[in-house]
Amino acid sequence: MPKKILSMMLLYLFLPATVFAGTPAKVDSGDTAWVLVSAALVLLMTAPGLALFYSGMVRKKNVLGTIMQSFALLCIISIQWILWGYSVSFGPDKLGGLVGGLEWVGLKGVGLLPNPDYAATIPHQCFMVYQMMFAVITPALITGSFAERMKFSSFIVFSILWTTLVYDPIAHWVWATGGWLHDLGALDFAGGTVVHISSGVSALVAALVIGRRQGYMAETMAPHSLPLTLIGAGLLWFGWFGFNAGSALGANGLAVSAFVATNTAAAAAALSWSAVEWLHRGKPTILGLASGLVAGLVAVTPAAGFVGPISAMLLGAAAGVICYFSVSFMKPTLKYDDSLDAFGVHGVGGMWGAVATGLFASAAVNPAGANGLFFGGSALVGKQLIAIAASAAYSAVFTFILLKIIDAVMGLRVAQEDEVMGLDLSQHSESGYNM
Amino acid sequence: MPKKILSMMLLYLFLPATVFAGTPAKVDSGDTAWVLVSAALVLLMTAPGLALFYSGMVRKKNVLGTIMQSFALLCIISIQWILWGYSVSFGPDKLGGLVGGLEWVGLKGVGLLPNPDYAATIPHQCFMVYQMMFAVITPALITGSFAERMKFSSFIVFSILWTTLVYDPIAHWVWATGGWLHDLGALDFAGGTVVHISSGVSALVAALVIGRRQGYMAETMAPHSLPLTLIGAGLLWFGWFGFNAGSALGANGLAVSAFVATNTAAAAAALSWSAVEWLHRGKPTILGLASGLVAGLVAVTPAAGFVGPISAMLLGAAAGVICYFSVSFMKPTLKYDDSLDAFGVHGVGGMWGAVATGLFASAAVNPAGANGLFFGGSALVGKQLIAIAASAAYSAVFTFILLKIIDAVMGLRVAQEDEVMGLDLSQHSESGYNM
Amino acid sequence: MPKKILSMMLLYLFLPATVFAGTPAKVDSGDTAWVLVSAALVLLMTAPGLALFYSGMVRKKNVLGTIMQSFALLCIISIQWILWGYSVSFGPDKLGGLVGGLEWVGLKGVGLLPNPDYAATIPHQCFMVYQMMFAVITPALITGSFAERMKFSSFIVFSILWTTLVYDPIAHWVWATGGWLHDLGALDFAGGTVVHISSGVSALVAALVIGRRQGYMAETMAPHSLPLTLIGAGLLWFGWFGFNAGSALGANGLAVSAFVATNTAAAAAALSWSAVEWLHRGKPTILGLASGLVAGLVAVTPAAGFVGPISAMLLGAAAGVICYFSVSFMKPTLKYDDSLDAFGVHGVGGMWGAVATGLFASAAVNPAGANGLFFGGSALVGKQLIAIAASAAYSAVFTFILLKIIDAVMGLRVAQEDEVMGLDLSQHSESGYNM
Amino acid sequence: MKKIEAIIKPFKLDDVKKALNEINIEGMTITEVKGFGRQKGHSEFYRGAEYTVDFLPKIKIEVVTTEEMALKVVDAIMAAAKTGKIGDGKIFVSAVEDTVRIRTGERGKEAL
Amino acid sequence: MKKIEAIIKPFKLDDVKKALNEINIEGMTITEVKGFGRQKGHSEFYRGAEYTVDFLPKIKIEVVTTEEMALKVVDAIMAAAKTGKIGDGKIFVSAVEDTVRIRTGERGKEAL
Amino acid sequence: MKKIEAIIKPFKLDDVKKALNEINIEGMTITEVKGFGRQKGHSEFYRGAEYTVDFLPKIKIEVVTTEEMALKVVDAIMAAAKTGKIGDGKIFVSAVEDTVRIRTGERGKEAL
Ligand SMILES: Nc1ncnc2c1ncn2[C@@H]1O[C@H](COP(=O)(O)OP(=O)(O)O)[C@@H](O)[C@H]1O
Ligand SMILES: Nc1ncnc2c1ncn2[C@@H]1O[C@H](COP(=O)(O)OP(=O)(O)O)[C@@H](O)[C@H]1O
Ligand SMILES: Nc1ncnc2c1ncn2[C@@H]1O[C@H](COP(=O)(O)OP(=O)(O)O)[C@@H](O)[C@H]1O
Repeated sequence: MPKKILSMMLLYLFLPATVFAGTPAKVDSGDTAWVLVSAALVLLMTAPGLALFYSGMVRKKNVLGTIMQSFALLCIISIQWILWGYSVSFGPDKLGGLVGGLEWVGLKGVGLLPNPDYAATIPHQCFMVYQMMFAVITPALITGSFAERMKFSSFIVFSILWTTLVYDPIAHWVWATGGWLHDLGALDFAGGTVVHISSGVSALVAALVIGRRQGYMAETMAPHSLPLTLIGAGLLWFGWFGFNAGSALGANGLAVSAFVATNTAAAAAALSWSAVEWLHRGKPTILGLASGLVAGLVAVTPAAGFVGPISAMLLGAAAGVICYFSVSFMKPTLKYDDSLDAFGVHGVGGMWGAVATGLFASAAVNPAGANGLFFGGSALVGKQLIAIAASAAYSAVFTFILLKIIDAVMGLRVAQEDEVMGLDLSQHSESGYNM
Repeated sequence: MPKKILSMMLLYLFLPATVFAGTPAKVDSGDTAWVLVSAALVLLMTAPGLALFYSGMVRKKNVLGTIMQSFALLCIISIQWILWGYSVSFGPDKLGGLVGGLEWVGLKGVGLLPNPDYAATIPHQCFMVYQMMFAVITPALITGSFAERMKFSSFIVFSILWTTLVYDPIAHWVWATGGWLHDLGALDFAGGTVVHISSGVSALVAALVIGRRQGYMAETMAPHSLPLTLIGAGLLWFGWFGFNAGSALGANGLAVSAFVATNTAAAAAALSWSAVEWLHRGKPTILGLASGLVAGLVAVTPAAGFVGPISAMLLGAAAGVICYFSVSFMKPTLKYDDSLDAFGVHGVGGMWGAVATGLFASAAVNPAGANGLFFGGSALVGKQLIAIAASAAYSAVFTFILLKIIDAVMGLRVAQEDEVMGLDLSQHSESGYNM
Repeated sequence: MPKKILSMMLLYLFLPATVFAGTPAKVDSGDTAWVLVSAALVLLMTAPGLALFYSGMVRKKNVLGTIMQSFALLCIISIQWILWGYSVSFGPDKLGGLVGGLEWVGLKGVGLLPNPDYAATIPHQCFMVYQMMFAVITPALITGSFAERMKFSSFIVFSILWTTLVYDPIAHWVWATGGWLHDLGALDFAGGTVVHISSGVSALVAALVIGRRQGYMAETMAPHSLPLTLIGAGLLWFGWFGFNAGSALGANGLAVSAFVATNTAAAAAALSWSAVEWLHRGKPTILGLASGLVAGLVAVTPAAGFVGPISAMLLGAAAGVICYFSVSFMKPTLKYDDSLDAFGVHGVGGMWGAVATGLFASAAVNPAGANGLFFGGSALVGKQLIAIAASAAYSAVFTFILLKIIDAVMGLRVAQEDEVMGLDLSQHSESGYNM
Repeated sequence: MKKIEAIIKPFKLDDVKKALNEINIEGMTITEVKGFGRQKGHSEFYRGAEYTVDFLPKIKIEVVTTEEMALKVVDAIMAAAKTGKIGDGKIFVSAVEDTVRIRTGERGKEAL
Repeated sequence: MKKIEAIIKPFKLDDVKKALNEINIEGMTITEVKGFGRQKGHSEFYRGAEYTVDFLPKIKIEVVTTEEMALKVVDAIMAAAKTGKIGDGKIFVSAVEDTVRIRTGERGKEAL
Repeated sequence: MKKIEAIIKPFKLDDVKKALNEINIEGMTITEVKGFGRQKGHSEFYRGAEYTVDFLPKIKIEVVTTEEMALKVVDAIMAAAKTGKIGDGKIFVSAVEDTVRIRTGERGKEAL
């Protein structure tokens, strides 16, 4: 008897209430296959995709410290999401659209039957784990701005707090049933606001609060291994199909449309960045091409499910040019050290993408969307601007407060000699290469 | 009013006519999931797969220039395909099977409902984007032959023209409704003729027209990083499941059969190449094994959907031996500098694969195919030979003409001192490694 | 006439009897798409995933030799599996649950219709090729223990014999219809016993029989390139979704549940390993984090389809701690040279996972499973212990015998000067890097 | 002629180069080397193993110059490479009998 | 005994090795170095940043030989390494007091 | 002062370092170099091509020390680096005129 009671208690502790295995009638196997693949693809974007993209750009002495940040976030946020993150983001709405309740803490009630509020043809846990991967990559994007100088312990504290206090609420606003930007009608197909603006703006704040690297603009800080960066860029492009086309939450026409828009915008932005660079510098660089393709992927993210291929091409081409200027002129002029251009690419690209969604969206592509300015809809742009302003302001303020508190309590930056020695040795007692 | 008219015009410009979102009744979610995944896999083959496979084999000073060629093609052909390439390849037949019409320029009429002429259970755009990835990788294969010495600007001009004038028509001949080789009954499941013979033969012509690298056969030109090449080889194998099994255009028995044949031929060819090398050189090399597996994948490409596993094994084993000889004896004897063996592996392997399809095809595996010589069908081999001869001759002649014109107009090759300095610095002002 | 007879004979030789193409009614496209993707993902785990994970940890002079072992196994076992391995593993039961019969040699009778004994909604060949990838990776895991010193020729002989005599029978016991551990009711969702215990225990025996590397514990044997190892770790995590969630053999709730458990255990183990290391060494290392995540993936493998997310978290967290101690204390104390910790991570982690399945399994998650100790089932743990003991003992004994025979016949280890020179030059006449 | 060989901390290279250019030294050759000395190394951890690394990355600068300039060169390097912390490095001075410029065949001081 | 140190352009290494073998020099040691001199460097671009690279890759060849051979060695290197363009490099000659062959303990000329 | 330059087989470095520490040599600088000599190289195969590699990896150890110690250093290196097989390497001894410790400005023996 006591044994049975114990096991019942454990059952209650360890298991979400409505977990039932097998395939309930409403689960569609093709949609589930696609969203599972997409979740895996978005994981691949963070580790090793983004980890490589970023780590190839730092100096050799920081290669592991940079990779470590992405990998550590994958682990930490995977746990955070299950314990409370998913509930704070997508749980039953509280405070009139501001935040999710704690009803789903520990995945209580998040089972294997579909939750039609979010996705009617895939298990609820499938939606949950797909969304988890977005929560993982968003703080990882920020790491580009404070690369090569942040204390690992402080980084961890910052990331957990940031995800909980900044990412989770913004995700709720935009994507949760009852979220206020969602109800306002602002469109964000796959995370332009939630992922790129929030991380990009926070990255700028972080770069300013933490300060420039020693030797910035005096010493050479050339990428130590562009082949690593290019492997990362390739994996990012590949994974982004999961990010954007997966956001259709099924293997349907909408997913195909988003897939095509994603590919087209990436290609167009890579070419426009390269073209501008060719004109400006006399030669196109491969880091430029890679930066351009990421800028295109960022910009098309909010728009992917609402625009046709030609719109995606124009939107992407503009993204390449805009981000080139932000990285090549704005940053050197204002002299902040956004080391790997997390703001320059994700922040600026994300804002352009959110605006462009307001211009290029077409209800003919996706009846669940709306018509943008170029297709006769005048209301959308305004909503998009509200979404941009709200998420940027909220991210900036909270990131600033968080960093200032952490700095006061435990310090944000490694000691001067540790920065010279590099993060690999000073934070992790390892060397990237022993050749 | 004017605003509405403007928006209508924009609608017309930016959107394919029959785009409708949502999932029409006939779209199968499992098939769509599989073909979307396959399209992503074939993208991964080019970037970073092939980019790494090739770039590990060049000298350190050309690593970025080599990666850049594959990445640039991904961007350029993605746009070319949407603007006119898909229409030239798969658009309504013109000139009695020679070329597609321009009706689908800008994806006009290429929507989200299935086009039963090509694939009855997936959105037409899904077929389009899957085919796009083939158009991307084909010119990228050629780059192996002129590695380490071609001017980047000339390379771009060549690639756009080659894809439009060589790839697109040959794709039409073989795969389009009404294409003359298609109607003849020549079999090419996933691109032996269209992809590998066309690129391989063009590669040979390019190697001859451009000439040998400085120091060829005198200096050491050992691969600078075989680990890069091996990452590439692994990604190529992985991605090739999308290439071959994806060509079933659905997640069905045929896809499974092609998947098994692909894996088996790759394994058999890697082993046979290694075995011959072991006998010939005294040791098996890992670059040999990797070359062999690619040779097997190439050879099984046209056959994948028409042969059983034991046939695939024999076909693959022969491919490893044949390509070993072409690379180890034919090339040094004839003294052309096909730097990374684009002809030796893709051209020769592709021709063997096309012939082998005529030998090993079995209507018991795929009733939509035909019986090859070993299964009692005597007509197929002849048709295969016609397809080989036509595509090889067409590719050779047009590649020759294109290269000669470009050489006259803008030069094909970098200056002598730029070749010594390397493509990375001379064409892109970047270094691969700053260690 | 003779021609027809010849073709009939060839048909018999080359083709499984019941191969029919097309999609029979019972094949589900979504399930097939998911299992095909999963098969490709498990292939990616071996090559390049595991190849990179391992090769980054060896010294520069052995990078190719280490990659080669994984790639060669992919090729060799792909062929072995088709010729006889699948039949020995999954063929009609012989000897009362000990081994499969030879009825399916050469895939005779293994066609494109589902075999409901194994998977009712996907083609039989789809199941076959998915299982192939498990047979490929298992011997590849062992290579970590004898890294940097085994003769390539002996390695090949050992691998073929080991797969046939050790892996294939154990796979039969656990997964085949009629297998004795299967009938006993021992649970192994995705290969804790079959893959990790068998390979891990064999790895320990191999390390002991082959002996320590020259200079072990005297010279520095630091990993030559942790970025390679991290790329590998990322691909392993990504691919493991195919390994574990693919083992549901369909895109259904069970697959989703296994996907979530897999991700959660990996994250928890990476964090617990890092935490223990932080306490013990003063700093968390990235190789530690990567080792921890693999330990978590190993441990959750047998449990993935039977446990909820919170159970997976606890199981994973324990795995990180247990494997940390086995690697950091047990190995140095006992002084065996399990070079890349194949036993310390896969053997120890696999045993813990099998036990943990007996503790955390819940019939509420998977009615086809059973309740573990913590959920009121007292019988399961005992069965799990029997499965562990049987597979460990069988693997140990046969591995020992095999290695001793091979040693006597052809020698296991490279010559002393070849070990100093490295496997790349001595076994393959190639250098990894020519920078 | 004298050859001045200086072993310095890598991050001081730019400063030393500048200091040398200021005294009109316009030729030098550098090599990545590893130094063992009083400067303590560090430990690295790789799973179970702890390795002590006591060869630290250094840069060796070689300048061949005239006797007159030699002292100036030494002083310039000293001033620029100094941090005051252990491991700043050494400067070695030795004799060079002849110098040839490959391009022109010039010898001796002309060739520097 | 003399030590001849030559800084040459990397792609000339094969030629120099051959030239030395022809005059029966059968031992030498080479090092990858970076040179700063009159030869102009180049710019590299990485996103917003432009870096000037003025340390260029060179190969240093060291040959220790007898006084008699020293001149021949210098001439052989000069002939083989020359392109006539700026940056061809330098040859430095200095005295070596003793040489030991580790394997046999031989000293002096025997050890070369 | 003397400079002792030894070219040794890479896997002997640890032994040599220990041998030098035992005779109280506490400073040295090492460089990865490639050596050409009597030791036969090897062939490498890359697809159709066969390359002969006859520059083999070696480590160069440089120790600057007093005249008195020089012989001891040579002997210690010789004993520790010897395998008795071709390719064990060479030791070269030459004069150094001055040494400076950058950190303190000390000169001559003090600086070693
Ligand atoms: N006797 C020596 N011979 C050659 N190189 C030396 C010698 N002593 C020191 N070095 C080099 O100088 C570097 C700095 O020496 P170290 O003793 O660490 O500090 P410091 O320069 O402050 O005395 C060493 O890393 C080594 O490269
Ligand atoms: N004074 C010097 N000391 C040491 N190395 C030098 C000196 N001058 C030149 N070098 C080396 O010689 C190389 C070639 O010199 P440079 O001035 O560029 O051209 P050139 O050899 O034609 O005069 C330099 O890159 C450098 O490595
Ligand atoms: N004359 C020389 N000048 C400079 N380095 C030399 C000379 N002769 C030999 N070496 C170096 O010593 C190494 C060993 O020489 P080698 O002739 O192979 O064998 P051994 O030392 O047994 O005579 C060579 O690889 C080279 O680095």
